[in-house]
Amino acid sequence: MNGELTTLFPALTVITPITGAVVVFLLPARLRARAGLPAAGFTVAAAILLAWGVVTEGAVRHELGGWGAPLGIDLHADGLSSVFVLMTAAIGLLVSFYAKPFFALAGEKGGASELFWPLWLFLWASLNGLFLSSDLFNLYVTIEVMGLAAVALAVLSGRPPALVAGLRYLLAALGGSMAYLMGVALVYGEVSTLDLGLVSEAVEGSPAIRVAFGLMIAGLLVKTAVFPLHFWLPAAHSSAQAPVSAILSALVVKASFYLILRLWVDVFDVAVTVAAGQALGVLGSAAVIWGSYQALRQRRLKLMVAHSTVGQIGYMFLLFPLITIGYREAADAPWLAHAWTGGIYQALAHGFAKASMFLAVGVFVLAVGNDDRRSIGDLVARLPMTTFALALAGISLIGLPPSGGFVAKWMLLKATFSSGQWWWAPVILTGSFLTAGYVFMVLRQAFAPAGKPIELNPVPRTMEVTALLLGATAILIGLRAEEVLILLDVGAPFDEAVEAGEGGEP
Amino acid sequence: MNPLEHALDTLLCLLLLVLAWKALRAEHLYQSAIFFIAFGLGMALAWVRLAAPDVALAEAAIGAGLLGVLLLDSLRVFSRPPNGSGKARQNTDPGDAETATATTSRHPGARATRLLATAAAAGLAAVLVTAIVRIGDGGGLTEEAAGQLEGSGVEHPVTAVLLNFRGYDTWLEVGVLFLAMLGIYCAGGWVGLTGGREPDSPGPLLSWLIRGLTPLLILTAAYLLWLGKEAPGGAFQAGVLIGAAGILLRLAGYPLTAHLSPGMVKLGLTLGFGTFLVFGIAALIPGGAFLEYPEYWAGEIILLVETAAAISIGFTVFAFFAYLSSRDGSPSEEHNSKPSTTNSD
Amino acid sequence: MTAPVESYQIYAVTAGILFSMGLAGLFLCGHFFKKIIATKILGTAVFLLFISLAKRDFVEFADPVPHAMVITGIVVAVSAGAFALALARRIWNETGRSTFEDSQ
Amino acid sequence: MNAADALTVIFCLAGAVFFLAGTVGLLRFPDIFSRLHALTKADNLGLGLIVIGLIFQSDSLAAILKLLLIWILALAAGSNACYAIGRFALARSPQDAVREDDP
Repeated sequence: MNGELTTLFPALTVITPITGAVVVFLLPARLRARAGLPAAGFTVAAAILLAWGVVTEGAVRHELGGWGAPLGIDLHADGLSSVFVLMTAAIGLLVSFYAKPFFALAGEKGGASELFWPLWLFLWASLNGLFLSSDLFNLYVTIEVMGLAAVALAVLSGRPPALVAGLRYLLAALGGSMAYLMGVALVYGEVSTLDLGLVSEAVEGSPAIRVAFGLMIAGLLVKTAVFPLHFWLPAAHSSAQAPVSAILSALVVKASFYLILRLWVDVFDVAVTVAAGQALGVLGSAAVIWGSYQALRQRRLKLMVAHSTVGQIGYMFLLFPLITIGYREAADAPWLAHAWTGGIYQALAHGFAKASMFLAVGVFVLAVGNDDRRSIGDLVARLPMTTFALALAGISLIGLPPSGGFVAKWMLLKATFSSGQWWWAPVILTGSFLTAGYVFMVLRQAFAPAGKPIELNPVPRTMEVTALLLGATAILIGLRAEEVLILLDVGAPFDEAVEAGEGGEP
Repeated sequence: MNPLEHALDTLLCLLLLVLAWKALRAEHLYQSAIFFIAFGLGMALAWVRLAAPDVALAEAAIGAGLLGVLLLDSLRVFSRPPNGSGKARQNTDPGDAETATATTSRHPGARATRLLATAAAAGLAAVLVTAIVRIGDGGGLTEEAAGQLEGSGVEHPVTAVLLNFRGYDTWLEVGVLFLAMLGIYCAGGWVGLTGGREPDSPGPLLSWLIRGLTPLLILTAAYLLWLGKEAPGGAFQAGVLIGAAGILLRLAGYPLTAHLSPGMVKLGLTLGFGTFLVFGIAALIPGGAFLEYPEYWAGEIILLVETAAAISIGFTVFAFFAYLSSRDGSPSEEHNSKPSTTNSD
Repeated sequence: MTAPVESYQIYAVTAGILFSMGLAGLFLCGHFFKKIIATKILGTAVFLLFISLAKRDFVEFADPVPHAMVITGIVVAVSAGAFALALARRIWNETGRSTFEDSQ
Repeated sequence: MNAADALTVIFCLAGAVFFLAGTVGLLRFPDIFSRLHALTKADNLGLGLIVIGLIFQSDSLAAILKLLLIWILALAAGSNACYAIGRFALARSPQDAVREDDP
């Protein structure tokens, strides 16, 4: 394949959705949904092209404006970024299919829901832009684009609870991104460059860099909603409309997680300390326990799913203590690749499972009229497909084989034992038990015979199918781990990623 | 470094700290807003002292000017009782909308939280200051920028960075403005600019002044736009002046939004971003990178992009104000055809 | 520190203090309006650090890259501020709430 | 120090005195109207004196014209702001406007 052409792909994955957003916005409201789906389709095509280019030719760099770092901004795609771009594409496409009938129904009720498509495509572009950007300041701009689009989507319904949650989300996001930017200012002052690659070559563990790194990570932790900085998440994610909740929970929090991972491993590895890794692990553990416990206590389904996100995000942060202890002392320690792949797999599996869960709950809400856990009795007979989707997603969240969640948790568990950091293992297991608790509680309700027959509103078939497909994908990525790992291996910091992936196969 | 200048800098910095403190701690929202605007003006002075005239212009126009107008306009809303379905307790005492201090102190343990947070902030300040004074000599990208200035199509280094070297950031930033307007639409629950309440006339003298000033504002905007090529100035400053002209005209009672069709609003909001995008994509066709301008045409393309961006920025800034001030962020005042949503999702 | 204090350092240190002040304000202020002002102060502190460090490298002109970044940042911050104000106003009008205090 | 510099210093100092007087008036006068009176009058004149002072330092006609333009615009803006505030204060509470004790 032509190498020159390949370098265009990173730019295309950003340009395509953003062009879509502008075109869709300019169209009259009634045509927007019709134009939105093709735009989503093109974006997916661009993402697939990018992944294909990365697999066949290795990491790809696009120098925007033709200047190149350090003066210009580069887009850089390697295995890690392509995996996240692909996940966004897959989830994004299915959510788009779900959103079309959803907003066709909601559109009659007014509000600003006609703005869903431009906002969502803009958000998609900013996610891709964030996964690909190789410039610290440009990352700030994409984070802000992402934050504004996400909050705008969260308040789309215009209802007061959503507005309050949205404002809290916005202010938390602004505080977080300003902390990040303060870090960027210090880094630029110290090393006079913004390109991730050049920064990583230039940094030393000087006090300014350590403080800068701390600020950047702290800011991003707020945006990722890691315990105890998750205060904004449950309300914001649960008060949004179903497709938006899915996007926020499955994708948006992953973007800041990706950035933490990137900075931690690729850029500021000299500033990373074992204690910092353990601290993130402790926060992650607290999130696993607290989030899952809170989810168990919720009576409203959407709040339950949102709290479950807090818990599942916690798992992803168990990756940091595991890769940090051996990374500097023994770069070839066998558990590094396990932990690395496990953490990323957790992000992927949670993305699919959580999107599926929010969409399924959205179907219930549409059918029953509210999201009280007790009002979904006997739905297994009435909405079997959606109940099945919820069950599949739940299996992955718990981490039962052969799901993607199982691969993730299994690899993390293996890494905890082989690295000697056994103290994370009880956290992983307790989290799984708590998760099993709330998943089975919902399923039990769905299987229980209803007290009196209730009138169900009709739900478009597409909505049920997309929820099921997402749930099925959450299981499937557990069965077909190698394909994902081949991509992830391009430019990976830990060599044995592929081998480890095979070891993690059930 | 002469001691008088040092004294001046120190004094200015102290002033900034005091103003920021006052803005955060003032009892009335009104005082808060005034202190904040004064803080913004103080910052403009600081930018000048730091040899950053471009930033001073941007801060004065956008930071202190536009945001100041929006803040003052919001005070009007917060200082009177809510008009919606407010079943909540109504705070009817005008001018005393700030009840937070009172509410906080009622909580047991709120005092402890406050102390703890203050201590944490002081600790953070200490850490930051230690880190900052230890920053080395750097070097920046001044030399790289100077070296590539030739091929950028403009002579002013800041404009070269904004529109060419880091044009991608600037493009996204114009996108952020557009996005913020979409967000405001979402918060308001309704799309468009027409309708809503028209402002009262501010009296003959002010109307007369505004009418006289508007052509001057537009002229200055054009001048700044043109100047950006070789001196401080450019699309953002020009755009905000255009926006300011619109805001003033609206305040003078001109029904500017009455004639705007939805299509024109959409066009106004996307013009700058779209033009950027079109030229960026056009650069791909001869095999270049996104937003790579051919050296020969770079100056012209940049001027064109900047003009479109300035118009769009001006329009968006005007839209922020026109939308908010005419309907106080509540959809219930107009457009009965689209009632406040009661989506049960 | 044996070197004499440069004037940019005065501003850089001020930026550090302002940042902490803004952050504390964001947490401690009750009213939405003041929280929004706190985010603006937070942003301004960051911009001040960028620009004061750029002054350090003054040769023929100060480092233009931070200047451009700050202009970008100012516009982004103001846009976000306008959005936040719009949300706060709508909340006030619909529910009469001006703080997060009683939210669940 | 030549004559131009000397004049600049004199005029700028005189301007500063007016600014100071205006600020003292703003802080010390009892009601909104006398405060406005102190502020706008003093500031307009103060700015004018500073502009005159700076004219002695400028080297081109364009710069002088710009300085004068600044003064005229500030005059127009200041007097209008004064007018608008006064009008608002009068409309809001005529009796307070005459007598207002707290800040």
